[in-house]
Amino acid sequence: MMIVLGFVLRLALWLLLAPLLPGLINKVKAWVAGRRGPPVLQLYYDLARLWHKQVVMSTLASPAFIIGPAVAWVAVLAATLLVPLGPAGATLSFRGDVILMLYLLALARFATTWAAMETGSAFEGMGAAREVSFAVLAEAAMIAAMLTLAVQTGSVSLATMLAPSVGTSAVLLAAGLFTVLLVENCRVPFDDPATHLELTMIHEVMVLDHSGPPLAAILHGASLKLLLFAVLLTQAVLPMGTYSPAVAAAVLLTGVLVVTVGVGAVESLMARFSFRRVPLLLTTAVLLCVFALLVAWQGAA
Amino acid sequence: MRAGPWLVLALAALTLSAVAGRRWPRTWLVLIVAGGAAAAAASVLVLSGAPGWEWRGAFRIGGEALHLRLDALSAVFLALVGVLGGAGAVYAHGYWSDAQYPASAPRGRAWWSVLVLSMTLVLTLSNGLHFLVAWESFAIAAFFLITLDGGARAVRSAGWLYLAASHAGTLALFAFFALLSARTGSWDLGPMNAQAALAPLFWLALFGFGVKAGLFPLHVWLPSAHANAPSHVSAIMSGAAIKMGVYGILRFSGWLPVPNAAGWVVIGFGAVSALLGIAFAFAQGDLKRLLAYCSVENVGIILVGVGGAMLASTAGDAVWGRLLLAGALLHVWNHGLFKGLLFMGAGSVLHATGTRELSRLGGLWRRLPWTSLMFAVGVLAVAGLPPLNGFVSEWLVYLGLFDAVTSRGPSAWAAIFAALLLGTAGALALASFVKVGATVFLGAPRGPAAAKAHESGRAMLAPMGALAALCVTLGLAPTLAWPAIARGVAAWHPAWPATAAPLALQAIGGAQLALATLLIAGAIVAWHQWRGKLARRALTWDCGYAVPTARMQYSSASFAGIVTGWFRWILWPRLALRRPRGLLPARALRLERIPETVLELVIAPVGALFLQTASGARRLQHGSLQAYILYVVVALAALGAMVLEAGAR
Amino acid sequence: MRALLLIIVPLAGALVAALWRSDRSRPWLLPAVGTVHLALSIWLLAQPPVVAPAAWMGFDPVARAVLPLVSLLFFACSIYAVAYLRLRHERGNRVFVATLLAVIGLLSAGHQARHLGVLWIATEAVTLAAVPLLHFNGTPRAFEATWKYLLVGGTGIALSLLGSFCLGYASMHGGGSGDLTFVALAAQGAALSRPWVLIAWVLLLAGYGTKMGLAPMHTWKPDAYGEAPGIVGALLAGGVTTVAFTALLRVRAVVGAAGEGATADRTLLAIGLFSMGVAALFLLGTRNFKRMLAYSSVEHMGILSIAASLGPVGVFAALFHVWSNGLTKGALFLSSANIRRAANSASIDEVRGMAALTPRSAMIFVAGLFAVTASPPFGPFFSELLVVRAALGAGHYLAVLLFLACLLLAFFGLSRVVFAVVDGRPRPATVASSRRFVETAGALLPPALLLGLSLWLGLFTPDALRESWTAAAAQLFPAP
Amino acid sequence: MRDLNLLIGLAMGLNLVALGSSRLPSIIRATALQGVLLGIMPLVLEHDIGWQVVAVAVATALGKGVVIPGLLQRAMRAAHIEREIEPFIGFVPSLLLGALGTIAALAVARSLPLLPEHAKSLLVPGALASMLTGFVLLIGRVKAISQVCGYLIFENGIYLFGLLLIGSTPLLVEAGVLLDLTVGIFVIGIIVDRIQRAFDSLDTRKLTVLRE
Repeated sequence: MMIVLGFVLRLALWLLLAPLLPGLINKVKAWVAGRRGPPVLQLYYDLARLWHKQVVMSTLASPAFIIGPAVAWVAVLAATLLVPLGPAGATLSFRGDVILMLYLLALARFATTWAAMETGSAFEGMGAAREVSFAVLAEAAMIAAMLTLAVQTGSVSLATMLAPSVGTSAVLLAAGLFTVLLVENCRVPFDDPATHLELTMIHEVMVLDHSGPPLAAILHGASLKLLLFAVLLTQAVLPMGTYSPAVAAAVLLTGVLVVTVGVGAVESLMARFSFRRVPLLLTTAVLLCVFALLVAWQGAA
Repeated sequence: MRAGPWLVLALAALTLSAVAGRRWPRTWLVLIVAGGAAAAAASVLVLSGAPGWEWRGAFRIGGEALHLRLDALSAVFLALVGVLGGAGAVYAHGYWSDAQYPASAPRGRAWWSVLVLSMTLVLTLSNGLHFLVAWESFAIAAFFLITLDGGARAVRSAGWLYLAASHAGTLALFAFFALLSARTGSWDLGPMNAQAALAPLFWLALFGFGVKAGLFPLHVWLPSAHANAPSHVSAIMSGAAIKMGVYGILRFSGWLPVPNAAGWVVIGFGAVSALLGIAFAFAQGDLKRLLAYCSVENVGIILVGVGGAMLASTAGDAVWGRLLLAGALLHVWNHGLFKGLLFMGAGSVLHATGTRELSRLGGLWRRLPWTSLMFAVGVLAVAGLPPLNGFVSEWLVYLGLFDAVTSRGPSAWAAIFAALLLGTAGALALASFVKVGATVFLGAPRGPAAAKAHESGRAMLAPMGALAALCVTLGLAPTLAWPAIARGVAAWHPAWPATAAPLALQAIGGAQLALATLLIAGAIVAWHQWRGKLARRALTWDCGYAVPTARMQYSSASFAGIVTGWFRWILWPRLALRRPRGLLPARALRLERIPETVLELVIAPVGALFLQTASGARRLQHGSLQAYILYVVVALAALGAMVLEAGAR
Repeated sequence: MRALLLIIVPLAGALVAALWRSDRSRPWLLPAVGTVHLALSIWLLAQPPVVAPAAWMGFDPVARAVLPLVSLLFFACSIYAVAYLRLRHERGNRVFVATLLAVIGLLSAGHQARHLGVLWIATEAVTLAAVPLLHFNGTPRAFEATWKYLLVGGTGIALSLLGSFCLGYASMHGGGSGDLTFVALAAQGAALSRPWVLIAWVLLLAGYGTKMGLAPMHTWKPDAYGEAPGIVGALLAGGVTTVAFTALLRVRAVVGAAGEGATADRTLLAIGLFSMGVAALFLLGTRNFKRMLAYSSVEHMGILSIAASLGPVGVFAALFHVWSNGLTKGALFLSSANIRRAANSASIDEVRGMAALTPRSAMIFVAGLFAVTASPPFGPFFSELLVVRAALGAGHYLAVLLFLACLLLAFFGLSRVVFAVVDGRPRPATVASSRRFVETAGALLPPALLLGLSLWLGLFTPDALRESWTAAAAQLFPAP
Repeated sequence: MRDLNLLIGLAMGLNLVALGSSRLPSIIRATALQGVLLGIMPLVLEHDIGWQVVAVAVATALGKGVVIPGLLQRAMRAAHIEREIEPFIGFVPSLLLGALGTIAALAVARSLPLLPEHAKSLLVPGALASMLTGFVLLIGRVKAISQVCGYLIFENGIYLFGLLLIGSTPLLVEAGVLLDLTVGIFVIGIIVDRIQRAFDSLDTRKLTVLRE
């Protein structure tokens, strides 16, 4: 009974809290720019509205066009179930779940890009190509980051991996993971979710043809993914294991908030990079994670 | 039950089918499916715990007594051969029928039987001399299958390249077995780990079998051979034939002692093969060539597992070695299944449209719904995505690598390297197969061929369906396969006895099953709920552009453009460009070709050097008798000098 | 007496052929003699006679190990010759049939010669007797080939005469009785004058090496094989070269007895590798499929020479290889002769697509290619594997590396030419000329028989043959 | 012994004549004369001259001195050639090579381990010099006839060496060797004749159709 209750609670936490993050980021951006900005709960309103809208489908698209977003959403949601929430722990935890989590995110990416390609549009093809290409380097960085955690904790399960004793590698890891977060969630400086110039976008341009509930699933999935990365980043960097449950919960919440504000700050202070420079930044992220791995190796020895 | 009778039955049926192949297609089909099934049954028996089967005959061939042996390691591979041999035969019945290819179909059937038969023998013969015989007849059968459609020049040159590379590998094995028998005094094979002096022989085996397996710098023959062969042949070549190379490496690293560096080298080459194989695959514009390069990647993944197991066995039989080897063996199955499926799907596309060019395909899902569906299953599997089988084996390999890293021994560095490269390769595989699936099946047809395509017949769809079903089964219930794989691992390394499925594997099995349920439920719900809300079908919005044409779609080359740029240092993309000029440009052109880098930039120059030397030498034979007599005098002098020098010492 | 019949019957046949009136029926003498010869040699193989040690001629183990192959090859060629000469009815066949029979008679003599002088006489006689066979076609090209064959071959044969003299002098120097049988020479052993033995070895190796076709004395081979009819090529490659090879083996045994075996082996190994290398390079470039066979023959002579340098194990492998190579080469020569006749050219620039025009010959040709490049399950695979094993056993790792590299290059060259001939779409001119050629049983069965025998030899080597090779190795390397 | 050495000396001189002459008739004549000299040698060498020895001597002298030179001369006349032109090795270098070779042959023969009874004889140096001369002609001359003469002189050299063994080898073998050699030269002569008819020339530069 307790297990089911815990599961439902965690699920609700993930599902309900996720759309808050984009709202917070937008609020931070507006604040920095001196505007009032949209309400923090704007995404909730959007989702509700989209859910009731009708669907328009391209003549070229197959059923996978609307199944894709659903699959992507399920995949991200499944990934969140593997990520421990501080003292609340994860719904499912076993040796090697970290790899499953990475590949669930990959599955989500696959479903999104596949659905994008359904339309036969050059724009969405372009977005999909960018998405899968930049993911290559992000994936390498993620593997390096996870290896770092594994080395630090001697474990290959997220539940224990994400409670490292804080080491010198934390700073490097934080920087690397934060960069990965930005690229995986298509934020500035890799992508600009606010622009409407199709040629410069990644994620937005992929979902140009989606409408109604599928678009809602996509948007919600994206916010879930952002939350997942924020949670992951916070726990990977801070020594969660050393805190008492209450403190840990507070620290996790604060951490997620800090990350969110950080994203907003970056978006306010930086411009989007030209595409030629994106790989460079990503390579830097990979190197940061690899250095973190080396430092962790030395530190744990 | 004993496995022996089944194996004998399989050999008999396959032999008969080789005889029947030319005349009686139906009898052939029955025999070869029966043979494949019997072979698979024998393997399943051994893998499910029946005692391994060993038989020594008094009958001598080439002066050596026959010695057959089916242990769990052979059985792992034999099961795959049986399945693909049968499925491919059914597929060929529709794909390469007598009606369409009256000249080559009978030949194709006979050689198919020879191929499956000789692969079965390679896996079961336990005498070096006979192993070589079976090995070479397997190689030659494959050659004749590749060149079945001998009319096309590309096919012929691909066939020749395969034959040449294969022969190079065979000669290394020639030396390997000759040296082995010279050292041990017998052609008989079996465990001989105690004789440490045999360790350096491993390098010969690695080269010889590596050529066949398509290990990265030795893969030069693979893309063109697999691309130009008839698709059922590509399926068994990629699915089973290259696994014979893996089998060889595993077999002789298990039976013979290996040098200390072996694990490092194998895991290194495996990781590099994985990354570069998929990088090349992503850049290809030819459907089957892309699939072929992807086989290089997957062999790389398998060899990472194998190399890791070798490292573990030299590092005091570490536990993670078992995981790696189990992952590798499971990936042998998985890759065989999904690559067979994908090549058959590619065959259906080729059959329907007559082209393998990605830039001429597109939008086939409407005309080939079943092919599309099954190809999509293959795509999900090959990209290593949960909840299908490709993920399970890759997960085992990753888990082994992570464990190796956390064990913090010296081999951790190899594991870190391999894990990073595998991760990158995994993301690239996803990118590649999004590209393939999308450019072939999604969007609008890019040419008239794709627009007039037609679905394949049942003989072609049924084997694809069977393979897809196996992919799903292995993905959802990996614990079913575990005992078999564990026995294979135990056969490789006796100190690693077969145990029950590890807890993590059970968990991943459960997770896969749950995920599949969730995904299917989600998909069904989405489709039913949201279809009800479908307002209308409209032109792709495309930011409001109202006259889209099929040629405006993102093409294969543009999809891969970014990554091709990153891998420019090894891909060497060649660009033919004509920019639009003037106010109203009439023509513009942009052609990108990805060369076979190793072949064109390494092998070809070396070959040219040899040819140059040869043509230089040929000038010595210029028809003048005077010179010929001078050569005799020179030879006399040289021989005299040799003898004098020997006398002086 | 039975052994002498091997020589007398063909020579008598040659005489009859020379006197026979009818051009139409004369060729049937060939299979008649061939059958008798084959039956005799198989009988002798099964029940070897006792040879007096001092005999000048005799069916000793070395002859027994090789002569039946020559017999077999001649038998296949004789059947083929009937079909061939019927096609070539425009040319008289009196000289051809008579000399062919004389060649086989003299070959039988050469293989049985146990005396230095007799051996030389028989070998030289074979060389001369083959001359009319070479220019059977009567074209200027054929005369040119014959001219080169005669002068290069003549130089070689003269060198081997000089070598024989030197060996005789070595014996005389050591107080020999003037008995030049190999048994007597070997019995002198260390008493032989070593410098003269070595000089003799160099000269004999160069001389008989010319006859064998070891590089760089092989230059006559491509011309002769390219211009002569296919049967002549098959007999030269499988029969005549083996006389020279067994001659070298016999001389090597004397050199070994004199205590210079190691030096002889070094030279054999070196010249063998050199031959293989040269052949491989030439195979990479040649554009004529009959000349290709000649270079392949050079390559295999190199293999024999290498094997001969590896002691008794190597000699066993060498004799095995003599058989497997002879049979396979025979099949290749005869099938290529069919293709050559049908296409009216031997150049790969003009001939292609023969799989469509002469399917059965093309099939034998392709199978022969795989056989001759040591692909199992044909005979050469097993014999070459034995050679490699013997070389590895003797620790010649570098030599084995070169050996395998040459095999690979040779495979590239051979397969390139063969598939160019067989595959593709035939030219109209080829189609037209092939209409005049019918693949009759007489033209197909002999090469198929030889190929089948090569297969059978590899898979199920008869014990009698194994035993004969062992005995020959024992004769050449007597246990101390 | 002195008579023999005198004959060998003459033969060595004829080598130089053959090397230095540009006219084909003189080469043929020198070769023929050398053949006759060789025929006489066994008569000088043997102590008890039986009919067999006489037969061998007469056969050698006739074959090498008359028949084959005759054949060559006929071919020469039929081809209307008198002179060797543009040899690969010029006449002066040939002559120098021949002279140097003769000196070297003397030196080499001295270092060879000969039996005492042969040490003073010119047989070995004569053989070496003739063989060298033969090679130079075979390699250096363009006309087929000169090459055949070269081959003859080369064989003469071997014959000279063979004389070392006379008496210790059975006559049957000697006769066989001789027969083979003669037939060989005869066949070569016939082929030269055929080539002359087929090509209407005896220039070996035309005989280079067969090549790689």
